[in-house]
Amino acid sequence: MAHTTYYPPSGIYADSFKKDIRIVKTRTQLILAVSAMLLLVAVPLIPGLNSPYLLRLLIGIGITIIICLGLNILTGYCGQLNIGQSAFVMVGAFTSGLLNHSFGWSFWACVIPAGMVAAAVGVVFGIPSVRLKGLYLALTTLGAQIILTWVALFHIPLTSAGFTVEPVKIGSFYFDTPERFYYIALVFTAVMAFAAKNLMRTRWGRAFIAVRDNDRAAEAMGIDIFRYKLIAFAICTFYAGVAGSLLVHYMMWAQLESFTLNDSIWYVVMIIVGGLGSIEGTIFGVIFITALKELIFVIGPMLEGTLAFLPIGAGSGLLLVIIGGVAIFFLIFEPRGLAHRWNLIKAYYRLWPFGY
Amino acid sequence: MLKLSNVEVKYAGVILVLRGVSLEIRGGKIVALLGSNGAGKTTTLKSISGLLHTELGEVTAGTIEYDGQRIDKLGPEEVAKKGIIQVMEGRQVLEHLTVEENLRLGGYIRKKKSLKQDLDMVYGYFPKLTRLRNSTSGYLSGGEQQMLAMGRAMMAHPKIMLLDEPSMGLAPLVVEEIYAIIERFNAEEATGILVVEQNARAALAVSEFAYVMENGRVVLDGSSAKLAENEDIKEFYLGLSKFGEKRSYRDVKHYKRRKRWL
Amino acid sequence: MEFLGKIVIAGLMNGSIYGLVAIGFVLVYKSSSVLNFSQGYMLLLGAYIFWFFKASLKLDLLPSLLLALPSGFLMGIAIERITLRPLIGQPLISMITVTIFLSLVLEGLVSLIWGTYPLEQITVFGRGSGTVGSIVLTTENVCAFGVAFGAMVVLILFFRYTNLGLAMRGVAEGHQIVQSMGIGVRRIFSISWGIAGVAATIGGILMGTTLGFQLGLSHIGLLAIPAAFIGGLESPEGAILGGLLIGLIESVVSGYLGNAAGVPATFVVLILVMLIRPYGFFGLERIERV
Amino acid sequence: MLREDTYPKLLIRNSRLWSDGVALRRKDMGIWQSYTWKDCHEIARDLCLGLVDLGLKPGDKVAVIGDDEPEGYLAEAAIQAAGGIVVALWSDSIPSEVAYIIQHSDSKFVLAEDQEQVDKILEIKNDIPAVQRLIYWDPKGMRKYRDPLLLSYKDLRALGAKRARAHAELFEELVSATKGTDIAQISYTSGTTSLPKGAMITHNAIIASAKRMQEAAPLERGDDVITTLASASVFHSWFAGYNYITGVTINFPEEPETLVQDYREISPRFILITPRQWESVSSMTQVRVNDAGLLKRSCYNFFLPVGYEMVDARRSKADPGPARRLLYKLGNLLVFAPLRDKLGFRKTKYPFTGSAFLSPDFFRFFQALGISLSQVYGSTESGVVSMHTQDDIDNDSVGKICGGVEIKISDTQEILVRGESIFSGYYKDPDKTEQAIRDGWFHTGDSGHINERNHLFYLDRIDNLDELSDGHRYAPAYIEGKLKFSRFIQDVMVIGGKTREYLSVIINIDFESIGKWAEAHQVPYTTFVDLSQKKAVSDLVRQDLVRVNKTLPEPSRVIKFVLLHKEFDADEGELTRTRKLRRSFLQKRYEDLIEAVYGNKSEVPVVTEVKYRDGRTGMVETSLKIRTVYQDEITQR
Repeated sequence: MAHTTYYPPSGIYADSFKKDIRIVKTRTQLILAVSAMLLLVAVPLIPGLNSPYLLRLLIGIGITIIICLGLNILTGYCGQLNIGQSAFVMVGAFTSGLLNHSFGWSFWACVIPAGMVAAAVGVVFGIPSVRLKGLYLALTTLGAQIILTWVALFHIPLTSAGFTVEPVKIGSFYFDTPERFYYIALVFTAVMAFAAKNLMRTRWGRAFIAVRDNDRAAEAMGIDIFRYKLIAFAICTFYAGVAGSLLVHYMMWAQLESFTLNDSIWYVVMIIVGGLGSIEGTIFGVIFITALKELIFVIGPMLEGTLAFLPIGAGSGLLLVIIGGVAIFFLIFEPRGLAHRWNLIKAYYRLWPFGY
Repeated sequence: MLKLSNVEVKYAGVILVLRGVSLEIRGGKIVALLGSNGAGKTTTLKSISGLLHTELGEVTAGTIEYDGQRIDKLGPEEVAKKGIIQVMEGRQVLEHLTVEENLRLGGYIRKKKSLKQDLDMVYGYFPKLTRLRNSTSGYLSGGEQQMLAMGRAMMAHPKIMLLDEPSMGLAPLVVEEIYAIIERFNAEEATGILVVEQNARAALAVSEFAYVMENGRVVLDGSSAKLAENEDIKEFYLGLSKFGEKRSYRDVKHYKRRKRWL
Repeated sequence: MEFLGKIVIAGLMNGSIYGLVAIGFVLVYKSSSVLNFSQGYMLLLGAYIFWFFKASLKLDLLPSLLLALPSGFLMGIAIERITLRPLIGQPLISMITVTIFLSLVLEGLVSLIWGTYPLEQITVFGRGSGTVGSIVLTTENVCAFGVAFGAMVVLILFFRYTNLGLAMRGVAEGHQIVQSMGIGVRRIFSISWGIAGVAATIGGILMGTTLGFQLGLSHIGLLAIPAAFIGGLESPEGAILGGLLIGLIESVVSGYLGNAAGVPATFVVLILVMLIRPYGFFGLERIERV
Repeated sequence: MLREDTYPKLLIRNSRLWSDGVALRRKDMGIWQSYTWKDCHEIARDLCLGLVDLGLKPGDKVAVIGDDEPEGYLAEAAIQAAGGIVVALWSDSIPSEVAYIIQHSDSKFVLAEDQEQVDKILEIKNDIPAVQRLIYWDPKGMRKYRDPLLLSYKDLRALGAKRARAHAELFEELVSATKGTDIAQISYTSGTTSLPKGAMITHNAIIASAKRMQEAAPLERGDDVITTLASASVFHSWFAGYNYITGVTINFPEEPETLVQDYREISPRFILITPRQWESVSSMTQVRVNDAGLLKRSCYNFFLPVGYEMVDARRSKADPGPARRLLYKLGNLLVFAPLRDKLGFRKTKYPFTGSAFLSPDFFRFFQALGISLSQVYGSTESGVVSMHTQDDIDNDSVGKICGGVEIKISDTQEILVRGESIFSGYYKDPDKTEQAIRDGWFHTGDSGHINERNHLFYLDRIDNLDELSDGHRYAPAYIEGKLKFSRFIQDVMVIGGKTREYLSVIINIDFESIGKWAEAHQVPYTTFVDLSQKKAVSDLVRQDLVRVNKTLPEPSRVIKFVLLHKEFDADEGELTRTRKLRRSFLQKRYEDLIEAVYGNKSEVPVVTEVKYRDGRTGMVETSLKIRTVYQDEITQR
């Protein structure tokens, strides 16, 4: 939904199809991309930026971006709603944690299986609803959220109380401090984002968009809607699983509290605010909402302090009202999210001095 | 009397669809609006009936007056209450409701007590519908659905009825039947009718005055008789070549042939 | 055996309330095909508003009810007016997503005004209790069941036989068609949301009497979804049956497997039903002519 | 000095030197497909031997009709390789014109682009008995054509390839047999007065002109250029010089209609388009800037005058001062550079206009934007005569006289040209040749003069120069050029002459710009005829007339004007194929209108025959309003 026509500067032409669909088309784009990457890599080294608080925030943003990328592929590109994403993050987290805790597998051995298991569980929940037209996937994913939390709480010994997990290590080098783990998070986020961007150039990507825009027409064209909705949902849950594994190995502790229904709703808020169907949008959305949340964490207690008559717990109430309000504002006034606003700015610059 | 002057319509504030359309429907007259796909015919109808607002469309310039009052800013419900009912393109019927329920909804804005007479009036015009009274309208044939859609509009005793391509997708015999009923309804109820059609022959036959639209602008207007004789109309809408007989598609060239609206 | 009887009665009690809330859910779905995920939190807010009149303002039962129900109606209309009306014409996914975000805002409002701790317990229908055979029935339960059942009957009659009910079913088919006939789609939307608001408020009050007025009430809203779905999302009668069934399942399962198992079990049932009979017991096979 | 003196010889040299280098590119489905020099050599060889197989002898003529596409471009090389002579035709000519030229030039074969051209040739089949085969390259829509005359491009190449396998060196032998002095092509000039005349042009003449262009606008291998003018114009052959002599890559747009986007994608180093195209670029720019937001508009309106100042300063060699120069730099960064990028001139170093008069206002406008518009002057018969070089642009002149050209101004102010690039006379028309070439000097028929810095100044065609009844002399083209600077006027013809005491004009409104203006100002209109006669529209055009009148000497002011109810159209013979006015024809055709104008009538009924694109005719009758520029002036004169 956030696709835009591309206004290349004059003198840029494609004399082969490969050149035509390249992600980085002009030299300036290449320079911008490389310099952005260098800046990100250098963050822990720059004195001003490498405070533990900021690094922990960036790592959190990185992992959340991976979760939201999966969600955006499903919702933004394939048009299916999933409000149980954090349950699948939990599945990935506990799989990776248990493999590491009980069988001593290193992080590198656990992360892909974690994604796979999450995807498998996802498919189990996906099959019933994906057969139907309409947004019934929302119902089953809500069910998944409730059922999986119940299973983890009562039926798996370790998970209800929480357990320790080894940090990521290469040889003898442990990524246990924020400065070190930052690079793991950065690499994974970049790889997963690039994979998502590339996915849209493949047959699968085009099939997803066809299913989103007009599933009847897609079906008429021979696209097996059931199969592609399921693939999209599997990719979405795979992304969640990998993120879960990363989270657990970063916190070195696996516990149930961080995978609630509210978290799932927040991920949906992030992709709506960021922009459905756009990779850059996902990144904008995650950063915007995380920044807003941090802001409120600062204001909340202050408010509770000053406005004494507020009951206990008003701080969390305020957070919910503001985030929910912002999300609704975006849905109504800026349905295509920050990505669209960003594209408009780019177009304004590119079209200068003309208007169209 | 319904009067559009210089109406300009934009979708989502950007896509300019109507570029200054002016037309009039005097009380009780049948007026035809011709044009190919995408000429802006349906948009013109929706700008009158107010249905534009549900599709992010809005009248950005010019005015639409009905009996002196401006109606281009009103929502579809108020326009309908003023007596302008639109029968939409493609026989839009409420599929899961029965025929009778559809008709009852048609008369929603009328007082309850006249429901019985209105139903009998419609069944009078469309005897076929009496038999299908309780069947689910989703399973009716194309012709029956078109009759139901028009019957439903008649239930509201409109002063002006906007028909959007009534002949679309119907067999020629059914089209004749429908146009006969349109003429009868116009005669008996003195309802002004604006019929939008691609089937120029049928529309010109039934109407007194006609407009031709092309990409958002009225390019030609005149009495239906005069238009039926117009060189370009015959060429591009009636498929008659310059010698009057049918023009076959075989000799249409793939390279562009320039129309001359001089 | 005696234990089973008690569970069945409790199940039916709760089931009737779930059914009532499910009707609200179905009403919204039928008129605008929107899955209203904020139904549970409307129930919560409705219950708290009633509690405010009953406990804070110390009014007794009847005046509190007479104040709470209209405010529930207004709550429904306000929600529709502020969040859903601007989205008319937007894709369906946006409308459904807005109800999800609504649940955040409503929960936030409630905790902002009343805090997050459970409110002080109040009696609604009076103390008393009686026994039927060997099963103890409190007046609270019996009255709750009565009110729920009454509300359900009223809703069914309204929906089936009044002109407004017919208009609502028309709106569900196609907004533009109905608008072209002079029916104010916006008015129909706000009425259906208003009724959903009332149903949620009643459900909230009744649930409050048994479970107490606390944030947990919103989970009851979650149960309305499987109830409505099993009933077929199309007809109010389906919603009631679905509600009763869900009530039974929830109380039986939590009785034998520990009370946390109740809610997940209902969703397991939801998924099973979705597999076998996607349109529920009373749903209509959607006519899809291309 | 080049050893190779014909394009085919250069083709063989290039395919040897840069075999895998990209020679041509054509845009197809959005992607630019490349042709290497080896490909071109192979295609030209197959076509040439195919034609020879069909009976092409040295000196035979082959007519080529179609849009400018690689197939046509290489076919010309193939014909010249076999010693044949290319007769290039305008793709939008009507059948009668095509028949006359093919018959007059005794063409033995015809190479047509697609179904549209093939239909034209088949329609006139009996008038051109000499034509043995009709070869077409775009088979679209022609599956059911069974005419024996027809032969597809593919089959011709197959024929040639078979012949090449049989005799490997035949192509090289044929090419080496050709020499520079042979006639390379016959270009039919679209004579503003009489029937088209076939100017015979040798290889040497073409290469001489091409070399002169490369002196004034040098390019190197690897640069990109794009074809903009039809293949029938002689400029096309000079332009091919870049490809053959220096190896510059020529890009062919997908369709003539998509030229604007395609040339923006290429942003060619060198580009020459006709004055009419420059006029549309300028009016499109003004329209799109006016439609842009307030910030963009005010930036543009603030910096444009600064641009004008810089241009005037450079012309008068005055130093504008450091402040002005800094401001211009800022303007360049903020407005002019992005504007050049949007218009597609980011990499363009040599923007040229030619083949007709373009008023100095346009030069000044584009130079203000940093597009150093310059002029090339020449004609089919004279070759390239004068060109601006980047460092010596004078907006009033038509360029510095090129090396190897001698210019003489006759006593009647006529420009005479002598040099290597002159044509070799008119085909089968000795007396016209006598008139044109006297003792080596070619009489161009244009009037002008030379200044001390060796710049040539062009005034107008000799026979257009006219004077009013009171003897005041005026140049119609100059006035028309100024009027065409307004975005509301697409074409205009000045009326005057010895029997009139004041000038009046017949104006073609620009339907698209005026239509947009009408919509913006709530002026309802239906057709072109209706819009052209609206009072509001005539008031709008009157403002432009008043503006231009201020810059004209008092007696050559325009007093009366008429907005014509139809556009001048080449199909009706009102314009030449290069869109120049055919004044004598127009004078005759609108005689009664002109009489009415000078008869002080305010309105005149007009019945004109209109020819549709497919040859069908229709009658249009309406009444034209005759308006005066200054209400009061007419009464007291």
